[in-house]
Amino acid sequence: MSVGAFDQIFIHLKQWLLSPLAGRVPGWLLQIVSSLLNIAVLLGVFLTLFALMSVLERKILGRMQNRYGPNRVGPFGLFQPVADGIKMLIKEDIVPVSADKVVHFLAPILVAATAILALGIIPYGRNMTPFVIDGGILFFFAVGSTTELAVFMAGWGSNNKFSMLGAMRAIAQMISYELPLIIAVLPVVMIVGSLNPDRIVLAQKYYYFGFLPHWFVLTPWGATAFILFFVSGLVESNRTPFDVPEGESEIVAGHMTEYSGFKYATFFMAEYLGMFAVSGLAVTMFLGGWHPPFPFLAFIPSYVWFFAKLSVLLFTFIWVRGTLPRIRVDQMMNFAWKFMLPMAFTCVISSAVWYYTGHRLLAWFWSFAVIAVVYIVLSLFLDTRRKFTPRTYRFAE
Amino acid sequence: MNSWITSNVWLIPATPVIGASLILGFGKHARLTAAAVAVLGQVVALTLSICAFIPTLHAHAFRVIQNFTWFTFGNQPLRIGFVFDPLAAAMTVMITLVGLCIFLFSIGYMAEDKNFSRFFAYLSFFSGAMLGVVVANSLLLLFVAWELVGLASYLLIGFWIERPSAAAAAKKAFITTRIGDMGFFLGILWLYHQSGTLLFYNNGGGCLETAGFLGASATFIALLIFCGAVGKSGQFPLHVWLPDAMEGPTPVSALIHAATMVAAGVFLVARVYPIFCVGAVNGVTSSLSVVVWIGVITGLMAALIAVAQSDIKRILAYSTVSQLGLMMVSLGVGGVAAGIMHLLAHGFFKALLFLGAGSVIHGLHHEQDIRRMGGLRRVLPITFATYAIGMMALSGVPLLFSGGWTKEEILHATARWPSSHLPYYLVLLGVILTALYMTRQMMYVFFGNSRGHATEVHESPRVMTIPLIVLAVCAVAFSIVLTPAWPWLESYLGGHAAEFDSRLLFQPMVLLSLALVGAGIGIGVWIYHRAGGEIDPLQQKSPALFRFLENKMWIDEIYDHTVIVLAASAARISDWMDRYIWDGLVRLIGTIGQFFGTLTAGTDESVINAGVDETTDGARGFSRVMSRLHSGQIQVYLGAIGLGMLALLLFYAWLI
Amino acid sequence: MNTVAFAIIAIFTLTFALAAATNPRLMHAALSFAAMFVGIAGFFFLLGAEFVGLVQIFVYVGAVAVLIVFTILLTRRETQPHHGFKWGGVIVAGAVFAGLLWAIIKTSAVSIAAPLVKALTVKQIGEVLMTQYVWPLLCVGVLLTAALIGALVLVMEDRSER
Amino acid sequence: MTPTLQFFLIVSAALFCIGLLAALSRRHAIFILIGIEMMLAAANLNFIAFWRFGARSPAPIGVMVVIFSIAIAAAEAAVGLAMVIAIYRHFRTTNVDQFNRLKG
Repeated sequence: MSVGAFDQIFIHLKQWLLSPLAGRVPGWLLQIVSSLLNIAVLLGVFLTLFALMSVLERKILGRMQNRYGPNRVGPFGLFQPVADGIKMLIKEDIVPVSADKVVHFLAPILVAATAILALGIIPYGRNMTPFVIDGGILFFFAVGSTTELAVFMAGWGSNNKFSMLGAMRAIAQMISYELPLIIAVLPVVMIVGSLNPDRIVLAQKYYYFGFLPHWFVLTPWGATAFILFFVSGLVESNRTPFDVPEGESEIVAGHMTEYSGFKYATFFMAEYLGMFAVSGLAVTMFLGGWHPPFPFLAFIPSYVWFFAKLSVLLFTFIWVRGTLPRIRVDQMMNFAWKFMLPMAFTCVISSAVWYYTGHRLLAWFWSFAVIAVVYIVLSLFLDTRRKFTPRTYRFAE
Repeated sequence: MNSWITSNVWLIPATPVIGASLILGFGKHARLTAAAVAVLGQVVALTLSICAFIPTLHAHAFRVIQNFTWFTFGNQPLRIGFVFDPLAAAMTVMITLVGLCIFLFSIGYMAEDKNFSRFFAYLSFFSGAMLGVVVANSLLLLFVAWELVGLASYLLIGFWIERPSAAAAAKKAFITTRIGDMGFFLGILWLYHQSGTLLFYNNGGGCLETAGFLGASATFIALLIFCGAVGKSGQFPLHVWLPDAMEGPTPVSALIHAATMVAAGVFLVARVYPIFCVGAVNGVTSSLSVVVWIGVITGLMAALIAVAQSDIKRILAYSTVSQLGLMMVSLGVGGVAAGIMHLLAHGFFKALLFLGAGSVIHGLHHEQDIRRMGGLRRVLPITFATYAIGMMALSGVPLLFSGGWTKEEILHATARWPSSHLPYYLVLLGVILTALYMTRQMMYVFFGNSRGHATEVHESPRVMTIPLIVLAVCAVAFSIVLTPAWPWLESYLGGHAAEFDSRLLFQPMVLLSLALVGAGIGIGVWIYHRAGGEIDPLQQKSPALFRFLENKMWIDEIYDHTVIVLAASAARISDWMDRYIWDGLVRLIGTIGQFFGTLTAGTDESVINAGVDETTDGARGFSRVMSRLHSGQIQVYLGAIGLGMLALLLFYAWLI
Repeated sequence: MNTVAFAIIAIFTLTFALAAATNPRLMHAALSFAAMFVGIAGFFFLLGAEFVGLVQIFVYVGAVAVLIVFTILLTRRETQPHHGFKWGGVIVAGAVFAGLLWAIIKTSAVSIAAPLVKALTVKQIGEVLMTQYVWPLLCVGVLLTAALIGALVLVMEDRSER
Repeated sequence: MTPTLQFFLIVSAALFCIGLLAALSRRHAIFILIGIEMMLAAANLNFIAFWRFGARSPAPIGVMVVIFSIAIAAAEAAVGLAMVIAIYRHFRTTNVDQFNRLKG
């Protein structure tokens, strides 16, 4: 693989920027500066992406519903987010009287912070991981699990029935789907033998027969785990069809009901950033990170590949949102605990099978067999033709 | 010479058993699956047994055995195994083929039954166990399979458990056969004691190969084993269960109580024949003569009873009994091959007859009384034709039908029996009677004008008629390998080459049997040609005899008034002893115990308790003081812990 | 690892700990409890045990804190309010702290600087966990399962009471 | 200069005592649990500190102990909070002063 100049251009840029400081200031200061640089770039890139995404989503949804999306502000309405941003900024920031001021204030910050932190460990290109942590994946999930607390704070802080209900729902579904999310990652971690994202990406750099990429999504367990991971990701970022927490028709806007102006914008942004983070992790884990799908395409810079894959996933997010209706709470819970979790465990087992039958065609067959058997058995046990359990609002009482 | 399957012959019985367990696994709602699995299992078993059958043709005295140690107690390994020889081969093919036909038939016959799948599970289970009996190379293994067969038959007789009569019949069958099996088991024990092994063939070490050393005890062992055969094959003293077993569904009667299981007794005798032959003086031993006489009595008696029965299935049942008697006779007089040949032929045509009866019953909506049938030959043409073939075969019309040749072989053998000629004549009589009652049945069922509700009669569906046709073809075609002109099967079973000799085709015996059969049929036609109404012509002539036969010679009643009464009274006596003698003793001991109890109790109260009370009082007072400390508030406890920790800290500090 | 970071983390942690211990508003106390655990995780990072720090955040901030706030939520409707403070506890705690402090100061053996060591990778931990500590691991698994079931059984409200 | 083991010990001691304080002087049952968790955290901090400063053994024993203690603490928290809820259902209060059924 030839490391082209374009591929490393950002690295060189950063080094060039840091070069005047080098030697003059103590090491720790240099370190801090470089990480600040990373953070700045990260924020810049992803906020831009967020702006772009927000308008593109509206446009794509519009196309899906046979109408033009926003097309007035700027060329193709591309400046729509700017307009929205300004609107949000100059809106009055209302804080309810009976609200718990501090918590109410802290919640959006915490949400956004966690989302941004989670973005920190994803390798965006060759040597382009902002923060290399040995337990990067664990870091991701540790930070992600903090979101629940933030959401709860939002719900509690704005002392409001709907907010509380929304927060409850959000936390319930996040906790329920966090298990499949994490356990679906385990197979990859087990096979690679490391929690380090860079290692995981590097483990997928080979090609079967020279052209078939060695991505984990191309193995039976990998494919299953990827699907599970993607669905759980949908839930984790409260996207349709799992947007129960902010289902307008049921509870006004969930935990964001009492938020207005910039805080609301922050929530909005945090949701999108979370989406980016989950998709990025999915790309890293299953879709071979920044590796090109075919060896002869290696001349295209690695980060391009990463963002290409990322945008495919994001488009899928939007597509799903444009396609599927909202799902009922209890059905969602049933699905999590009765189907997703066992399937995730099955993925672990089948990856173990794969590992111990030596990654050959036989291994492929066996690990597939394991998954197939469990899938069939599961679908026999909880056949959806029988109605799900009568709906009970555990968290609404 | 021995292919893969002959050395893994255990697969043949294993297949249906696996099928049965699968069916039970699927649950009662998977009806189609159940039938499919059962039939598939039969097909596989049939293919396997044919594959195993082929190599046995090429070699004379072919025999493959595979033995292994089941378990070891003390230093004695208990070895069991499987054997595959012409006898087993012929039996397996017959059982699987007939079984397949009957399975197919019962798909149609049991179509409306709610326990369809359970039925097929039992059926497959039975066929597996039966095959196990056939291929067992150890008397113990054979006994196990034998009991499993018995269990299957019990389950299937009582299949319509909601009918009290069926339940009673099942119980009767089970218990009656148990009586025989008890003897069988004693025989096994005795044999093991004598020969030290239960393997039939073990390269010269098996109990059959060393049967010569058994000596005088061989007679008794043989007789004890024969008890088992008597029980299973419904021979004279223990035949009472077989007619009642007709309470089960007709396919069951066809498979178990006509074709296979009841033949197991004959098969058993043939299998352990060497033990019967120990110390034979020109082919006659006391045990064998017992077999002969039992067979003769059974055959004749059953034939007589069959003449006066009015239930279509019961008639067939009694004919089965008498045919089994015939086989026993032929075994007894030394015509082993003849007996087995008759067993095989009988398997085909009796299954055919039963299925025909089943088809008739099905067509008449479960009407079984022949007096209410009649004129069905127009309504049920296929059934009629096949049934006629079966009837011919059973009554032994020579030259063309399989039954004829085998019967003649048996007659030959019986005629050659040195010790007495009475069995021969009695068998001849039996032949006439057989022809007679079959004719009677035919006249009643298919000829004359229809009585009873012949209105909504319908021919059975294809799935039922095709097995009939197949079996009919078998019953005819089978005769080819049976002709004395080319006694292929006989030599195959005997293990010597067969040579064609057309002179043997026509012998006096042919004419004789022709005459007998003709006589039988003729009498039948003459008596019953205008059979009609409730009154049987025979009944008009001699009511007493007819009633005597109709009530099966009152054998059940005799048992009721002898055996059952004895058992009951014995039970009553033991009950009385239990009540008054043993119980009294127990009570006496009890009172003594009570006396001592009161004694010790007194001392307890006055002496020991006082001391204990004092101590407990002290303890209670102390604890009352201590329990002041327990505020029940967790934080106080926590604080105490903290202070304790502080104290420890200071203590250590002081130590340093 | 330098003293500045240590001081910052220590102040952060102890402040939030005190807040958690004394704040009369339950929810704030619980949240500062969570924050305190972030601080402790920071200590772990400082001490070169990233894995444990991450696990700490994962378990406490992600799970235990949520549990606690949920419990607070479910037990909100109090029959009688109970504010007020037991000063006995303060005295005991203070005494214990004094004792410990004195002991720590007094022992000179603990005033040592950290030796330079290479970082502990997750891989090492995993290997040790899977070889040497596999039985304890299994036992902990069983314990967690038992705790899960026990907790469920405890809070399972029987429909009869409603 | 870099912080010595002493600092860490002092911090964890302070943490421990704050936990003790919470457990002893708050009336709300949940606070007792919070205090216990704090004390456990202090203990964990000690373990890690000693592991870091003490003589290195091939097996990271301190880390192991902390991992297990975290797991056990989680279990303890789950059961404890469940008990709090159960008690609340029964007494309609979480004031530990009311729970003196065991008073002798």
